[in-house]
Amino acid sequence: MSSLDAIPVTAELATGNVEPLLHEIRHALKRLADGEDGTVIDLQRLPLAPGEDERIEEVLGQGEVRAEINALGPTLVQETSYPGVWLVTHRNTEQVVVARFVEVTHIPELLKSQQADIENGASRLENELKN
Amino acid sequence: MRKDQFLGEYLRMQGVSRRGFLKFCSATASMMALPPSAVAQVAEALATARRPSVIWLSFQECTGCTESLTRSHAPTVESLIFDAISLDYHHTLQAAAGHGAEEARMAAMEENAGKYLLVVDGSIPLKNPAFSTIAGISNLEMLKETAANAFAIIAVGTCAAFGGIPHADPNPTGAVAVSDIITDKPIINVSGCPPIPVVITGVLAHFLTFGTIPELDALGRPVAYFGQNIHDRCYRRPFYERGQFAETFDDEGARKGWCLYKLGCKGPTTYNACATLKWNAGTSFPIQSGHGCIGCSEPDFWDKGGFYNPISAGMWGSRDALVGAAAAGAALGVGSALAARARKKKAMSQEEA
Amino acid sequence: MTLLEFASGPGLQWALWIFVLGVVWRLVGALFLLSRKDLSKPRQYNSVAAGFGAIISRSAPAHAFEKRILFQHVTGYAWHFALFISVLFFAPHILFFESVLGFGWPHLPNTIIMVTAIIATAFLIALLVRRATHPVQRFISNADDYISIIVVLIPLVTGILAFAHFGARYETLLAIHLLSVETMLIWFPFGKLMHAVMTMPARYQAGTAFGRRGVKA
Amino acid sequence: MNTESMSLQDFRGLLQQLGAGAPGQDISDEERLRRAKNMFMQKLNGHRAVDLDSCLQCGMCAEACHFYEATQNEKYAPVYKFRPLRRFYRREMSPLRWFYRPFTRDITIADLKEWQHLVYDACTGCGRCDMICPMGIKISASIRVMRHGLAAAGYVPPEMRVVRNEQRDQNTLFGVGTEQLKALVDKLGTQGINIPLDREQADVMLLTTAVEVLLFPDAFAASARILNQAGADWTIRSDAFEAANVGIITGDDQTMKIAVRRIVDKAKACGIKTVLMPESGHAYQMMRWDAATEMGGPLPFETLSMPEFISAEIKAGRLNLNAQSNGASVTYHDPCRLSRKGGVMQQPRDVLAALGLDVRETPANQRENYCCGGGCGEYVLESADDLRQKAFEIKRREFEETGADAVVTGCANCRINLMIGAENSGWQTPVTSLVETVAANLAD
Repeated sequence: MSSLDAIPVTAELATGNVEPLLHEIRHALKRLADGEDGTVIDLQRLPLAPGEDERIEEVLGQGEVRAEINALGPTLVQETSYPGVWLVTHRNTEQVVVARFVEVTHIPELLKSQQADIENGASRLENELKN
Repeated sequence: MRKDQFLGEYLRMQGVSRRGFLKFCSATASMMALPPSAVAQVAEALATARRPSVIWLSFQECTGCTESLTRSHAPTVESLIFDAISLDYHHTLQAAAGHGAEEARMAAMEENAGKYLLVVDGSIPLKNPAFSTIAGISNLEMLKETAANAFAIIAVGTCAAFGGIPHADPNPTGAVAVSDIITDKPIINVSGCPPIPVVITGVLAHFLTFGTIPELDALGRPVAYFGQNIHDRCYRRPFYERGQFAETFDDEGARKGWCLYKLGCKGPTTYNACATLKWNAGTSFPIQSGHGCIGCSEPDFWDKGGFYNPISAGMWGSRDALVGAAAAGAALGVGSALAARARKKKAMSQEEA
Repeated sequence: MTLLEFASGPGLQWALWIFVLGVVWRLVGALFLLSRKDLSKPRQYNSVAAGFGAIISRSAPAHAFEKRILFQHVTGYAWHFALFISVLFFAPHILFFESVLGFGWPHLPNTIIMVTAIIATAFLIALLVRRATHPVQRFISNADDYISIIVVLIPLVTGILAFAHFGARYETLLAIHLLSVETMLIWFPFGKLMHAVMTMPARYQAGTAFGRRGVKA
Repeated sequence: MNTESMSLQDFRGLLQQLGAGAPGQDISDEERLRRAKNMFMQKLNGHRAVDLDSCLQCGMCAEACHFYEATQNEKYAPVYKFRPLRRFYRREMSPLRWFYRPFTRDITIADLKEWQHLVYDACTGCGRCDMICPMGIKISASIRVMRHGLAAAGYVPPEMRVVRNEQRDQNTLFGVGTEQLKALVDKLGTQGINIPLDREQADVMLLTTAVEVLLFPDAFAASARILNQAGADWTIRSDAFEAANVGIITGDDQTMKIAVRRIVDKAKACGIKTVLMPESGHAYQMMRWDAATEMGGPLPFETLSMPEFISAEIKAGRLNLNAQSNGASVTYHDPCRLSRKGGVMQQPRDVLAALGLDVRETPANQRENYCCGGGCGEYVLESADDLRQKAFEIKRREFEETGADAVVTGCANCRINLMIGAENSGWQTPVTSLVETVAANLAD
């Protein structure tokens, strides 16, 4: 054990931001259920203490869908145990988190195939078949 | 990327899908501290953005700012931002050297007159132009010359923004900030020693996206990043409220991660985004790793009474001066009383006469 | 130089110099006017005990007066008590005193300080209102009385605002708070805030004067 | 025993005539102001400076003043009564005078005129305010300096002026001098009370006052009888018997010193060991506490008040008393200058208890006792009649609380004032003196 490890640093911290965030999600989900628009919350804009990130994930839990997008690095799109609440984590090619959102929506925009890509794909397929 | 090419077009040619582009825009919006709802707007703007020319001048500096930037998370989304600009001059990063480098700068200035961005790191010595020169040109001369036709200037790092460490007492070189010399151009101060890399790229992204300069605070810093002080966004703030402070760096409070106010943390008077954006790819920031904020994004942070002196400690002068004041007070008190007693004596003798 | 730098540097120094110089000047100047020695034969008494006894005994009114001055007595104490708690046991204040005196002492949680500061402010405002409305107090009051209350009230209010980060940036609020304290320090020797220093000699001399006559001051 | 004397009615008549005989004063306003300021300067010292510099202006002193309580007039707040002195101090004597001067109004002739009412009519110098002040300020001492200043400026009220001039110039008070005392001594002699008048050497010298000679000869007789029974080696001097001192009352040092010196010199000449003060509060204060300082050195004799003397004699077993067993109750009114300003509070109570009386305390007593309402010569002032009567109501209320059969006091001034108040308001409870009460119970 190195001398640094010998220093026990405990993190008994709470910014008090987790609760309000969860309530914000609750309100957003209620609105979505009532047929209103979805909401996106940027988690990097919130000061969170070490461990609070994990706490949010813990509370939200894991749902049925878990998808990975591979574009400019991996992006994990994960439905939480509350349908309609999604956790979107963008990483770069170095696996470093570059952005993290809670999306309250039917399906995160990014999961849908994009019109430009579809067009591009269609032409590529056409070319493929021509040859 | 050609300079007349749109960014969206360029990215598509690089094999980046629309989905990838949207991800890039999300991250960029987040980086620019814009609300997630602005992603569509950012995407639209970025798709049709043109590649700006950037000239980066380094004066009295330690290259820490450049290091901070280049070692951040390359190759990353930010690196795309750099791909998206034309860095025409940066004497640490460019391949060209000597006359060739200077010629590149002159060429870029001429070609993009009135449109290029000037990025400066380091302060400018005024005492003697020979203290810092590049290719025999003094920093002052080069700054004036290059700023003349710039669209805007980004002063990167506290040295360029406020004079920084070279400016610290007794300031042997007579170092000043960019804003002390250039007064007729918009200057964006991205202070910090070094600044958070995301903030540098965020400002570039803003310029790229909107072609304008972001909203600035009284010290010329982008409000999006410097609008709130560290203390207000610090995860250790609850300890401050509860009055739980680390008294030394190795006591129980320090181990428990209590507030570092007493150990000289300058969080309450320091405006920066460290507490939210954090450093080293979002790993941590000074307070989280157990050291108080030193206030590096503030003017004259080096001369504010010591990194380990609490903010509320006053510079009250020497004990001797106070003792001197007390002695002077006593002398004046005795003097005034003696004068009053002399008058009293006179009054008494008058009455007897 | 920023406002905060001025407030915590030269502003503070000058204020402290003026404070110390003025307080000593006024105290020494008054005491050194000297008085005739009382040549009467005293009753059996210990002058030091009588003097210090009065310093303590005058902290509470004599029985016959209690009811008539209850409000002033209670509010006066509550206000001073709350003020001293807020001034002496707020962690940043202790750090300030430590930087001046070289030693510190334990602090109270900020939430408690917030409560005492608000109590102190409320009582001081109540006392200010009383001064402006009570027939006797309004009649005998002069500018000094109001200035002295105001210069103490402002540091309290700015302190609370600085603590709550309300109204302006923290360093601005802190600077204003410091400047208001400095204003108070500068006013101190000139106005009746001086009572904080004069209480001891005044009560002491009353104690000895009554003591030699065999009367409890 | 009831020695024939002037009636209270007649004495009041005499008081009403007093002012009319006041001599005119021809002093210019400038001169008055100069004299007042000059006197303030002489009287201001370290004690007053500390007092004046520590005032909080809290106004609590008003709550201790019987005149404020009786009238609720804020002008009667004790702190206000020395306001001109404070202004003068701030402008002329304060360590920070250079700072205060521009902000502090100079005193004017109008101020002096206004304060004549405040410090003579509306203050008896009882010092009750001194006891309430949270700073321990001797408010009454500063008001006394005000009286000095006004006296120097010629603003002593006419009645007092007449009496002062009489004492200063004729060595009589209310016309009572050597002859009048001798006449009384003779008369008492015929009643079997032996009074060793004008002895050249004695241990004890008894003093009396013009008021006793005129109005309360029984009190004088009582003192003589007590001394005789105690077997004291005593005398009373017809050339130095007057204990009252109008100088200290009005704030006139010249008169004060003349009157004190007469007694001190005579006591020294006669080898007196103890000067025994009659029932007069201010006289006791003068001789016991002020005389040594004013005369510039310790006095070769001790000064005792009657309660102190009697209490000591009882303890020593030299007085033979008939202790009453009928359960009669009395309340003792503490004269301010004997109690909070003199330290004589326990002795009179001990004496009354030794007489077997049920001693009841007024709600405010001893050092916190309410003033009779007319002390420090204030009872001679016609201009203060209304004020005094209002203040008497406080005393009456206090006395009635006790339900006592009689009021006993140790000061003729208090006694007169309480009697006048009682007479005006038809209050029936008798007001008597301590020495008379003791003498009435002497076992012959």
